[in-house]
Amino acid sequence: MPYCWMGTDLEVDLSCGTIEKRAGDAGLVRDYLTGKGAGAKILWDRVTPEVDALSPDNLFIISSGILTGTVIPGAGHSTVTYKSPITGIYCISNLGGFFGPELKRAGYDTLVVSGKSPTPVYLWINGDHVEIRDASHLWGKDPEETRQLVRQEVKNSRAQVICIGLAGENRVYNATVEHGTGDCAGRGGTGMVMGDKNLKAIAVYGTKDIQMADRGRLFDLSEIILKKLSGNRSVIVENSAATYYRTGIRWGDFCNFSGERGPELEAQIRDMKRKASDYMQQHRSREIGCFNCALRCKHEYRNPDSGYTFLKCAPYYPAICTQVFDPAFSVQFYQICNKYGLDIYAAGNMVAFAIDLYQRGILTKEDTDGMHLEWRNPEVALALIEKIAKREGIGDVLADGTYRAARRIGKGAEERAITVKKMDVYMSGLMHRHHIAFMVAHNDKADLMKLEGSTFSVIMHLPQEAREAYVREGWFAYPKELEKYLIEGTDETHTPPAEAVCQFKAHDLEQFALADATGICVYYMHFWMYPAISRALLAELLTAATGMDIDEAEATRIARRIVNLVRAYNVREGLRRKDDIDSIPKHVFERNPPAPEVKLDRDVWNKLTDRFYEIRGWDKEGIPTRQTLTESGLDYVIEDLERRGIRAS
Amino acid sequence: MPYCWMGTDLEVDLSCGTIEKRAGDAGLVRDYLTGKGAGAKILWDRVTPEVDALSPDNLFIISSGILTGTVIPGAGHSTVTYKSPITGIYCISNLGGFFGPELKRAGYDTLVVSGKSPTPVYLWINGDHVEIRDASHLWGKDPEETRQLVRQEVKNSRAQVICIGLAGENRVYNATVEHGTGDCAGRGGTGMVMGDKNLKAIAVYGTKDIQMADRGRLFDLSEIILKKLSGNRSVIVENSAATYYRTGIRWGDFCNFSGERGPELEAQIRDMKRKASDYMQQHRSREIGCFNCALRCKHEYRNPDSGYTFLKCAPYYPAICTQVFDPAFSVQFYQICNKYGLDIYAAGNMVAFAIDLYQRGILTKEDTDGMHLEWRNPEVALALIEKIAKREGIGDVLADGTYRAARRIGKGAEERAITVKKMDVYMSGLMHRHHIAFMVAHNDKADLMKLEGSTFSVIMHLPQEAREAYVREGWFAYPKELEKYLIEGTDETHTPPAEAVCQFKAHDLEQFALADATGICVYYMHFWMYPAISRALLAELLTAATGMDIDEAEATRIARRIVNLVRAYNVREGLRRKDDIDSIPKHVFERNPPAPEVKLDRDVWNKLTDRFYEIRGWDKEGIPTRQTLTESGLDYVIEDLERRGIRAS
Amino acid sequence: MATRKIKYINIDADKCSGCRLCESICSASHADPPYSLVNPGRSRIRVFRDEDNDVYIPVLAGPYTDVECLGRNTVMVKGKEYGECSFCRASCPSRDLFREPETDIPLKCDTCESINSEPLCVKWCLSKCLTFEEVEEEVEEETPAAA
Amino acid sequence: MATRKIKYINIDADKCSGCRLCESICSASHADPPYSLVNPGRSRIRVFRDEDNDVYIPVLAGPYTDVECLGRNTVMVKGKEYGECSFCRASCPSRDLFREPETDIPLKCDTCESINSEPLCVKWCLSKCLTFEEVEEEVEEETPAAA
Repeated sequence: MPYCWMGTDLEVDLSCGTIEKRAGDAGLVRDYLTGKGAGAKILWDRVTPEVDALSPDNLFIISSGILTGTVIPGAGHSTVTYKSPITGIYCISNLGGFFGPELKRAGYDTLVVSGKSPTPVYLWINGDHVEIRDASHLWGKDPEETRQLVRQEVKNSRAQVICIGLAGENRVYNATVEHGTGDCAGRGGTGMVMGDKNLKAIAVYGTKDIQMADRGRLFDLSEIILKKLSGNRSVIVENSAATYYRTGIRWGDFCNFSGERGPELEAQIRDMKRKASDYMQQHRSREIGCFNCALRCKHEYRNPDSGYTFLKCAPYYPAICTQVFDPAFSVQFYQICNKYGLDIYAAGNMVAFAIDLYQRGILTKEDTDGMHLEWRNPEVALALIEKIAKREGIGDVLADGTYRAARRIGKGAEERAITVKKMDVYMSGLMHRHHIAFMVAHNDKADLMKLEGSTFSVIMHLPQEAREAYVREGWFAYPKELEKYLIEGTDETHTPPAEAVCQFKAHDLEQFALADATGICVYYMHFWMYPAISRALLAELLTAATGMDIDEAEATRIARRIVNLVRAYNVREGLRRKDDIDSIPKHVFERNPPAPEVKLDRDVWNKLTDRFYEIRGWDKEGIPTRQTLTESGLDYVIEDLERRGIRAS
Repeated sequence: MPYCWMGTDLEVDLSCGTIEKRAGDAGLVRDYLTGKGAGAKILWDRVTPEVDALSPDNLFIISSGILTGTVIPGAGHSTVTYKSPITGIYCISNLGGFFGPELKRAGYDTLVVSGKSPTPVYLWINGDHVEIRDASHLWGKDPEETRQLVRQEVKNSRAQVICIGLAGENRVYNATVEHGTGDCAGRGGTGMVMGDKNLKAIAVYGTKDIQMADRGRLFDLSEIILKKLSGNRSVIVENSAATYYRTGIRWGDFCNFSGERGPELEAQIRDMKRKASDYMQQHRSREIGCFNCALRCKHEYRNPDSGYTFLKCAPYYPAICTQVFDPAFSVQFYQICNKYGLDIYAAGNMVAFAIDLYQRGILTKEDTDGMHLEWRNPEVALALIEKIAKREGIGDVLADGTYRAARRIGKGAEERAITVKKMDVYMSGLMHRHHIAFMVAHNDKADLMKLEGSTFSVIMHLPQEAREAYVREGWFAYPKELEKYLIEGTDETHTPPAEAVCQFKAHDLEQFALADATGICVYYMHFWMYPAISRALLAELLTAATGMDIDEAEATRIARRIVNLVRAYNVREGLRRKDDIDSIPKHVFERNPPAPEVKLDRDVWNKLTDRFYEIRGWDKEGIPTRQTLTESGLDYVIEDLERRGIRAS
Repeated sequence: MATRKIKYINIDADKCSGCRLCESICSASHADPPYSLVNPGRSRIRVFRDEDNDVYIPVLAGPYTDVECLGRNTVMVKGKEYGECSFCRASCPSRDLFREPETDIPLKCDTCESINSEPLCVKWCLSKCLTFEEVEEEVEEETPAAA
Repeated sequence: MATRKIKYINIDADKCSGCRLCESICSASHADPPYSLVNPGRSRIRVFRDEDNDVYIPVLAGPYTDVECLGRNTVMVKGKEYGECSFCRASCPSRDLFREPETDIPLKCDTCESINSEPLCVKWCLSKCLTFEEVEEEVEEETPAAA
């Protein structure tokens, strides 16, 4: 039996009110680890194309990474896996904070919630003791209140709590699962799934040991990571979020992805870095870490009226969506989204979408209860969010997410609804960086979040010497064979070579799979500029921690197994090449960008796709080949697909 | 044996290095209580006219009040009694804070320090264990450093410490004994006496019980006091110090008592209340109380450069002395005085005196090491204080106090040296209120500090109804027979009737004697507008606490005994009517004040003096009559005086 | 569900004026006979004062312990340093706090239950630094321990 | 004068990121065999977190006590409220802190003396919230107590 593994899964069926503890399958751990691996496997097995995302048979699967809760810095994450009501396909949402380690200490690697409760309930998992409790009195409470009340009720101030807010209760499509201090399982409709099950909250507490195999080795490896982290290159907080503010805005797809920017906007963008930096220095009250993590990427701000709010590096996002260039507004924006349990990025997009429609006359005052929707108006933005969370007036329409809202509104709104596979997508860089658009198009979750990594967004654009130093100092976390692409750099249009894009993209999918299956934060794996854990080191950590003999090649095999299973899942749901290719808004291809950028060509796009599929071992339609599936040990997938008439070549 | 009384005195002879514990005399406690009473008796017995204030035979007597350390709110004070090197006569300095109660808990009512150590020493009184310790390494340390070092050395962070600063070490005449958090035995040269004995500090700690006689009664009486205090009329802190700022400045004797005020000054004075109020609201970090006191008259300010400073209600004083109208400067002024252990009022006077002389050409750049002395210049003021404390250049001259400095400088400086019985006097109101000048002239310590009380300075000037309400609500702390004077009020020149001035003055001397003999803060006895303890209540407290049967009449007898003993002491030192009368600067009589004030007449002044002496039972020369002394049980005083050829009539 | 009363004496250290009246009244009220003496050394509440750093923390005596801390710690909160024992309620061998002078008998705050009163330190705290609150708390039914 | 070493683990709560790595490394390093497990319940340092009020206080386990506090207290410092046990180091019956899960054996910080190391919570605290200091302290010569 692998170390670090609790060996027990918990299933709660809210329809029947049953609680089942199940011995885990060590063989599956060997093949898929836990976290994303376990979630994908369960979803494949039980949430077939016949199951609608909003049916009681959809599952809400929380699984901690196999390394979660160990002494390894950064190993504290868990994942929520489900069929997304927004995209209708596979979805995963990563959860930081302290929930994952606590779930393991309670004795469980994976929690599966199935069914649907007739009335609001919450779960209280106190080690071996598991209860489904009435939550009628919690309905309508915001996440902070809910956490406080639940902790009081279970008489344990150390219980870890996740819950939904009003948005989740109201089945808002972009509702989140909130954990507090800026941690949530945010994108893809997690909160809607939880709300649809009438599950308000899950509280967990435990005191079980998490065992480690090779003690001394794991300790030494962890100290190596700590040493890397303690260097000044790796403290996120000192690389002020203000920098990202500027970068984020520079790349921002203003005016609901139209990219329009007047001179006034440009002036405000220029001014923004100093403004943000001043604000942060003055108002940041603390830097927060998740379990066992000293990166402190979450920054706490005090809002005199309404308490503490947590931001990561993206306070610029509300500015892009609303053109309100005021850090205090960003904090307010984050706070109101957290309060309702609403995805910040999707909320911003929906606001931008609504204002855009109004400015174009597609929405009128009649639709908005008399509210005049305009850019640069903080009250309008916050009022729209409130309406969305409460499903009031125009908010009820927008609460279905941009894709569905556009179809309810009609009148050409569909043309202005920029989504990727129906999902509201991150409004920064999509139009300006072809390789980023490519990553989004081909992600297994229709999302950019943290996918772009710093290698492409920052390091690739540094001078040659800096790139060489980067590799020399050991920060290059990708496999050795990709080094040469970094050294080569981008061309004069800031575009990396096509082969590099495909190779990195292929790797990133694997790296993400490993991060989410081990529970290690992607900041340690490749997202942050100075990632402390290369794939080789990860393999060592896995071996030392679990006692399973996993070298780099084996880690890659596991990663590919997960990637291919997820792809197969989506293929089984009907996803094909066309869905990837066309997922990017068409004006990305139509746009004439300023020099030195070049226009994106459909041919180039198709060729990139071909090459990427080839590297992944998928056919031209994006279906994993038989060979690929067999090599990944996924013969049961082949069988299932074939039974459904999908023939892998 | 009276309760509340430890029954043991401690004497440390620094010349011989001997430590003696002496059983106290219960009979003396009955007659004089402790505190001021004990101090006056010891001084009478041992510090005769033959003893120079700067001889080793002068004593440094610290005595806690008989009620000090009990449960009675406000009963936490002790007194320092000595012959003043400034005035050459009796002097007492009141010490708040926590020293007095700790001394009693260590087992001692009174500590007498005699002799003079050849090298710097400090005392460590740890209950029964008493040590004279080397203080060479503490020499030159400021009071805060000294307190910290001593507490470290004696390994007791709860030890109460008093000490001198550089000023005391350098035998600056106006040096203080510092206790911390704004508490010091400040006026009259206490620090110089301590410094002259080479005594850097006294630390005390104890765990003995302070016994109380009538338990339930004392508890009930204390709760009555608490109830009075908890009303909003009695919380000093809410009656912002800003009010006093304005009042103090309004009465300020600007330009070294010349009273000159241009229109510019008037404008700044008008502006000052708001400025002070803003500053205090913004920068006050805490309100502090002495032992068992919730009045919180000491306000803590944070100086970003140099830590915490404590101010009471007189932050206006530095403004009067320097014309720098900036609350931040006042804080700095207090801080530098505290740091050097220098009397804030005398320091201000000396600065004003020096600037005045310079402006008149009596001092020149040659005298000041090139420094240009001028009003409205904060740097000049602070630099002068530093020079005084260090006895550098002109500071060495000023360090002798205004009276002696004037005589060293000559050239007419004597005319500009405004002192009362050689003592630097409080620069507020002396010129503007005849009755206040009268009080100063006839105080047993040449000082105004807290003597003026709020009855004369505030209540007397309120509208009739307010005065009546004041009496009705029980705030009138004087004996019943004085009520009618308050009801009558002042005349149109703001002058109370002559009889009232004399009666109140006579009473005030007694009230002070009782406050300082019981250890109750004068804020509770009559100084503060809403004093919680009338003489009648005090008598009840004394009875309930000590078990001695003391009614109001008996309390008054004790008070008179102390007052007469102190007067006799000063008479024995040579003090007569002339010294009282002429103690007030002559331009008080020459000044033509603005209406409605009237010019002070020498005849009026003489008549007031006659009447005051009469009430006190003193002859025209101010010598207590035989009858008075006999009634006070002071026959031994009669004998001594007669032996010295001083005949009481 | 069984319930029990938890008495809270809440401390707003920002309001503490450091006057130690709480120490006086506590020692007096718990004396035998009542109010026969004052002695902070016998008080079940002590004010930690560090005048130089604006630290004023009243601490109520907690349980007795017969060992001292091997490792000590100071705590910095909002830029202000609090000494090693500033927040500690224990009656312990490394200091004479919360132990009767001479006898060394440990003292523990009983919220004035033993003298049938509301907490007097609270009543006498005019700075309103101390406030009192009584909370009805649900407790788990005790399950008898296995023998 | 005799001397003894006092080890201080100083806590700058303003810097605590709440990550609880200190808990992990403490429980791991004190495990038997060393580093065989992680379990904050076995840690001799615990972080008091009150996310809603920005309270993050690491507390080192102090001595064991067998009674609980009758009166509790919350402390307000600089306008921020700290819960009843936020600063308390005691291993006590009213909470499961600083007691081994299941066995209930009290835990006490030994500044890593038992594992012959510098305090690992300090070494692993990258937020520099925890710092280590060793102070040579004079002690009074013990005078034998009178029989």
